[in-house]
Amino acid sequence: MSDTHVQTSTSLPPEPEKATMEGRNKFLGFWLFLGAETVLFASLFGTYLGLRNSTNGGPTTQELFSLPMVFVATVILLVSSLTSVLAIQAMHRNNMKGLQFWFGVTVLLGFSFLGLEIYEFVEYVHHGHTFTSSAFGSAFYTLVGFHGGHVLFGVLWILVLQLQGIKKGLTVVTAPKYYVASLYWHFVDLVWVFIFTVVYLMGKVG
Amino acid sequence: MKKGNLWRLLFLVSTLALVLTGCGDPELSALDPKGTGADMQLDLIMLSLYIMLGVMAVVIVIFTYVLIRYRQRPGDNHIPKQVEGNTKLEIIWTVIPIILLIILAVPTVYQTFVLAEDAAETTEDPVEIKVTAHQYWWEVEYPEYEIVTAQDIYIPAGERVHIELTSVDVIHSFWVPALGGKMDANPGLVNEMWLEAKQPGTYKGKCAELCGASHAKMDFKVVALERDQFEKWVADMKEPAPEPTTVSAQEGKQLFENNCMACHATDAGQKSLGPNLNGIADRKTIAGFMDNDKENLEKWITDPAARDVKPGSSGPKGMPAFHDKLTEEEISKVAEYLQTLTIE
Amino acid sequence: MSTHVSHAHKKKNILWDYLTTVDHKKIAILYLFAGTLFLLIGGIEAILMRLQLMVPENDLFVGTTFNQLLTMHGTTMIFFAAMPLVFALMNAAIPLQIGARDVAFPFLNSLGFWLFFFGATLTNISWFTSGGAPEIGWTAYAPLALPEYTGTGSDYYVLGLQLSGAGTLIGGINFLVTIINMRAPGMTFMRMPLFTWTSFVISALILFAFPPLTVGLFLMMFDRLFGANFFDVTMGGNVIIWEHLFWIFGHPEVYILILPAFGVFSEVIPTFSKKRLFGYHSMVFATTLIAFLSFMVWVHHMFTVGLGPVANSIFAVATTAIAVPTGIKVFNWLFTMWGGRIQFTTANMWALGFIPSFVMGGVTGVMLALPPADFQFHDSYFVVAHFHYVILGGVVFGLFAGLYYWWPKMFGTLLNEKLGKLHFWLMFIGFHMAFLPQHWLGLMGMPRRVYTYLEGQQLDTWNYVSTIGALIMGVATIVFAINIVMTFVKGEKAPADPWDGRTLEWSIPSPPPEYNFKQTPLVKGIDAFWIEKMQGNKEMTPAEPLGDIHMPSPSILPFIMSLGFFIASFGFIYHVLPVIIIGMGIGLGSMLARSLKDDLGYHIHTDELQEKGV
Amino acid sequence: MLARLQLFGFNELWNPILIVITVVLAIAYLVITGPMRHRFTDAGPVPIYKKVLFLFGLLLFYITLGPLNLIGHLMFSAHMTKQALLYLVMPPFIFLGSPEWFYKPFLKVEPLKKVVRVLTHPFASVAFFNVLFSLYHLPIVLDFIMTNYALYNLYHDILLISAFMMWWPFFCPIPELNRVSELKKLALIFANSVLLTPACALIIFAGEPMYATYTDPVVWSQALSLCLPFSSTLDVSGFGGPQLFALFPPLQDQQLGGVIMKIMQEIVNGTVLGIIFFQWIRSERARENKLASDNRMVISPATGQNEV
Ligand code: HEA
Ligand code: HEA
Ligand code: HEC
Ligand code: CUA
Ligand SMILES: [Cu+2]
Repeated sequence: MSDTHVQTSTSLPPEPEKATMEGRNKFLGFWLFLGAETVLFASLFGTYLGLRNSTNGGPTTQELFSLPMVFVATVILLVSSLTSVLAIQAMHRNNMKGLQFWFGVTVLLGFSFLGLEIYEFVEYVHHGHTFTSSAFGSAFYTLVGFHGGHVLFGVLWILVLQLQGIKKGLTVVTAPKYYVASLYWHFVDLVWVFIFTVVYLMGKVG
Repeated sequence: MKKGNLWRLLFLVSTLALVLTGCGDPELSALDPKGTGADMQLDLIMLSLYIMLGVMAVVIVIFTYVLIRYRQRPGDNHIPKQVEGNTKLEIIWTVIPIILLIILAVPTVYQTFVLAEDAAETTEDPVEIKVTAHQYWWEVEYPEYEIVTAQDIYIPAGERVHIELTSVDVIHSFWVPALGGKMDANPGLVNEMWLEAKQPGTYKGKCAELCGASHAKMDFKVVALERDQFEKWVADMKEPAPEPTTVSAQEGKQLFENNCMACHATDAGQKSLGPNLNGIADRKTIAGFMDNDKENLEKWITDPAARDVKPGSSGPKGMPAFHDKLTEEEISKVAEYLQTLTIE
Repeated sequence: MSTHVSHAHKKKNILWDYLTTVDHKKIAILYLFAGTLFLLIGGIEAILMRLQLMVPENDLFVGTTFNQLLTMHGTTMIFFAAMPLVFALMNAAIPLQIGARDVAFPFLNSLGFWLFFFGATLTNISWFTSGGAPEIGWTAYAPLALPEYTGTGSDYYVLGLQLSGAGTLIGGINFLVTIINMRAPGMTFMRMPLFTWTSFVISALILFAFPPLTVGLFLMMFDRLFGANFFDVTMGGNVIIWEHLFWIFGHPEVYILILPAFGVFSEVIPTFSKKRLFGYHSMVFATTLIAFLSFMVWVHHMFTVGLGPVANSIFAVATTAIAVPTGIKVFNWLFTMWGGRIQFTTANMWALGFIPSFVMGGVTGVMLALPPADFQFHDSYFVVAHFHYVILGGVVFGLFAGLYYWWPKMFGTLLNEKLGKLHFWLMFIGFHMAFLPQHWLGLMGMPRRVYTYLEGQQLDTWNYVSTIGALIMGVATIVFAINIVMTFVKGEKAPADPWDGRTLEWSIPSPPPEYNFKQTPLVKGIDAFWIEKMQGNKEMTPAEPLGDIHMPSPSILPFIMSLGFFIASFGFIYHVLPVIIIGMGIGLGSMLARSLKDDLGYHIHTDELQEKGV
Repeated sequence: MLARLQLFGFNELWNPILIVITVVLAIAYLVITGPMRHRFTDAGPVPIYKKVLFLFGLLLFYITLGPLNLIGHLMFSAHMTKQALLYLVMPPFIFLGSPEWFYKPFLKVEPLKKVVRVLTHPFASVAFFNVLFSLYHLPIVLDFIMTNYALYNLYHDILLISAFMMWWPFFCPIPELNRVSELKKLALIFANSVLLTPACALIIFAGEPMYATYTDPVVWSQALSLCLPFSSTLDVSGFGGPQLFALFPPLQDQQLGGVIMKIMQEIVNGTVLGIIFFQWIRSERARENKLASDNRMVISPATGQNEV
């Protein structure tokens, strides 16, 4: 188990995130965790689909949703996915500056997404569509809110890693963390694509 | 080895004991079916039971043999041959269970569909009954006859009746073991089923889904009558109850109107918050489970949620206790009045 | 940064040691003791219930009180007794069986335990609150579990399960990664001991089955605490959603419990028959097949909900299909013994007692799976009889078999065999006596979850017999407790390989050193240690030269983190914002601390290893 | 109902053009695996059982796209049967039935190989198929697609291709391209089953008929006329509505459809699970034997360890 020694040298292996046993474990463990998250969101989607027409006399999906705004949010998130890819590519080039920069952009985009979402929710509340107004309301805010919570956690997490990076630099210990955080971010974006399709697009059409 | 024998002994003894004690209460037991549904269900249960006993027998025989034959004997220290497996054997014990399961599957699927049929499949113009479950009582409505009653469900024998089940609060489950298996009463949803008693009689029903403190006492009855008797019952139900004759009963009526009418209707067609009390004097039981006598009526009115009555039943939608609102005497009068509410 | 963080090996007090440990062997002991504690609590609840049901119209525990007992009995037994005991065995055995020095995530392992422990404690604390314990059955069906009908007990149920569920999920991921990544050289998947295999499969089941429960609990929590309307019919909610979510979790859950027990039997029976497992490959395949099918059958708990004949039929057929792989296993065990030399040790007695008992419960399961028949069985004592047969005759017997089998490895002492056999026989007799009559009770019209039954329904005799059986099981448990105490007081020291074992764990000392294997072993086939022994070797062939061993440092953070969430739960239950903030602050704060501070661990050096001379 | 199918002509029901296509494909296969085999490098003989598998796959291809396609527009359950057979059953047969050497020349072409590699990325392809499939069964999507000729064909072609992509990692005919470990394959099968469950569950447990295509006469006849082979001139507008052909009431038909999908998928996945598993055992055995002969780690016969 000698490969678990901490390396501090500047020459990183080509895939630093998988260089140590810990790194590989973290990598696999995180994938499995995402598997569990997938089932979690699947259950939430199922619940939402079961309840989306139970508006209890409140506004329906067609009346509520404004696609342009959601579309902007979608673009923001997709771009942030791209920037996190750029960050990891920078990491693979052992370019700490690039890594920090692109993660910085990712975080900014994440925050603006959250801003939009909050704005959107406030709008809905004005239309009488609240968490407690109907089963549809509960299901909607739970599903979209869960995703929002994930975005929030994601940006905070990346932020913490960035701060840590300033002190610790890029090592075989920190590399897996960056990698895993970017995986998480992709996952969160992917979930949004589904929300966009299932909740908003379908809500608008049918 | 000892274990195997012991197990068999236990099994034998208990089977024997079961035979000796009979199959339970004939008004209640699923082992003594009195309805076409329960008949079918018992047939399937018995078929599966025989198959399962066969499976058990095979396992026990091999088990016992192995334990006797291959137990370690003193001084024996040989190392047995390390066998990896045996494809032929493994195929056998894969295929035989599959065959057994197919044998089971055919009648199962068939019966599942029969039990889900509309009552109209075999009975022309079946009696329609709407059963609504409440914590902890059953409301019964006959829309075509405009009758509302509770606890006792009257049906014509020898015909399928159509039952619609729902609930106004939590989930309950409607079970009349002797007539046929159960169906849930879900709030916000309506379930349909049919029930058919082969012969007239009274059959005990139970609530089978945990629904709160007095789930255990949410009993009801299904009373099957010959068709003409049933029609007479319908007619009688619609007759207004006779005026009470004794003075105390008349006072009781007054008290009832002042205290109870908010929740209890007494004319056949009317729904009320609590059970409709038309014909309460002829009910098989009070509140579903107590013998129908004056003493129990008083006990009920005094405190329905008492420990030995229906704990937890005095909730927001339940019946309040009257021991602090009415005197014992008054309660007695009310009970007397209630006993005049017959339908004959 | 120095790689020479020197040996953090100072003697500390035992309590602190266990609070901070990340060693899987110690975590196993923690799980074992916590699980046993809750087993006792659940058992006492069971016995109280049986006392109430001993005679008709008894009034010992009436109405709500009885409902609390049955809810807490079911919940405690399934989530807080059986699950942790399974995890205890997994922690104790898996790393040793695959030749690993540790699990993949020692820190998370400890976190998993503490989350479970605080969750279980939380739920049990409800007994002492004014709202009382939950009274909604372990299935917590809505709307009975909504605030309209039940008090804070239901909140304790929801939050307690949420916490311990998170712990279980973490544990599952840990074992998956451990088994995939940490196997010794030569330990291919097709050479893994069956206990490891079944644990691997159930870890995957945990991964897929717990999230639906998590979601269900969240929905329930939102309905209860924040006025959401998922299950509120008047606001458009739907009560069936909870049932689906619960059983999509609940059915795999029962296999999560039984498969490790199957694994234990697949270790114990070959060891004490002196024969390799018959049909190893079909055993593994049957395990995966059971797991695969377990996700497609949840509706068999909902046959009476009114989903229609099409859905009912199909789920019925899918359910009965599980009998096939299970049958394969049963016959493989029988044929493992065939031609062997069967030793009647206590561990093996449990395994032998299991076979007829479990098959009995299994076949009644198949009977339940037929919808028309289930219309009679459902929610009657027949179901209670079924699942106690599979759970006690399968899971509990498996846990005891595993415990008597691995106890010497875990503690370095041997449990007394005489008392062990007494424990077994009392349990076996009491168990059949308690639950066999319940089959008749169900068919004779006794619904489950009733606090009493009326006289004159011919239910009296069998209820009485059943209660006597439960009491005998209680006596059995006392015998077991005496055995444990006696063993701790003056236990017989156990050799490294007391049973002439076949797998790697028996090749190292009892109890193993903290690093398990001085040198990682080289595995040459199924039953690796047996192969070596047959070749005349006393030890495993090492796969690496002697070298420094890296160990993770202990940490108090998992404890504190879980404590934080535990505190926050009270805030949620009683709507006290500051408490929520403090609790979540502690929890998230320690998460942050963990993220910021890298654990470098410490090294055990070659000279030290040689000194110990193991 | 079967009698009512006579309302359709031979042309509509049996789709002769498709017969021709199928027969041509079958002949091509037989020729390639038979007389033309030697044009391929390393082309070993193809055992009979493989040929049978392939031809059976082709038969499924015809049945599903021919008669079942038509009936599938009349009844939802038939539609689901068609989909299950076409996407879940047929591709494995085609893969199992085609010899390894058949693919090699194509994959020598570097760009093609790249495309295949990307398209058949194991997790992505499984996810892609299931998402596409689930989306299709959302009522609005289905009703929309069923009444739009071009879209209908496009979507189905993509689905079919994605089904092949999804199955590729499991049955990859070429060892060098087989980059998925058996354990991962097992995981993939699990994921596959889980991913399709929500769609099936929503269909099975829906309380009312969801698809206008199978309930609304106007949409129904519109959809029906689109699915007829393009050689057909039959006018279906006079047929009335779906009730004409229905064997079951719409709700049961819909439930049955969901159930058929689920059960077929379970059977297929269960079988594939078995196939993978036994492949795994075989490959481990082979490796073990190789190791044993390489390292001379011969296991003593006295222990009987490796008795087979
Ligand atoms: C460890 C736990 C465990 C296990 C292993 C099982 C195993 C099985 N269970 Fe059980 N079950 C529970 C725990 C378990 N169950 C619990 C806790 C509940 C109640 C939950 C609640 O409501 O509170 C329950 C309820 C339950 C129900 C719902 C009843 C109802 O509420 O109406 C059903 C219905 O299908 C069912 C079926 C089965 C089947 C078919 C198996 C099969 O896996 C059994 C397979 C085994 C065999 C069949 C024996 C060996 C096989 C052979 C020897 C081969 C030959 C056999 C044949 C051909 C038959 N179970
Ligand atoms: C792992 C699971 C498990 C286990 C082991 C058990 C064990 C037992 N169970 Fe239970 N049971 C369930 C899981 C389990 N149960 C579930 C899930 C339910 C459904 C709940 C619901 O409906 O929601 C249920 C329901 C249930 C009921 C039905 C309640 C009802 O529907 O009304 C009954 C009734 O007889 C019962 C009895 C018993 C008995 C007698 C035991 C015996 O085996 C217990 C044996 C006793 C002990 C093991 C400990 C004894 C301890 C002592 C004597 C004290 C000694 C003290 C010291 C040494 C300090 N259980
Ligand atoms: C607030 C409503 C309410 C009031 C007031 C009320 N009841 Fe009730 N009553 C109920 C409910 C609800 C039940 C059903 C309880 C149960 O069985 O769980 C019931 C049940 C009964 C029953 C048993 C019915 C049966 O079918 O077996 C009797 C008898 C009865 N009430 C009599 C009375 C009398 C007499 C009074 C007045 C003195 C009274 N009730 C006042 C609500 C009320
Ligand atoms: Cu109503 Cu139980
Ligand atoms: Cu189950």
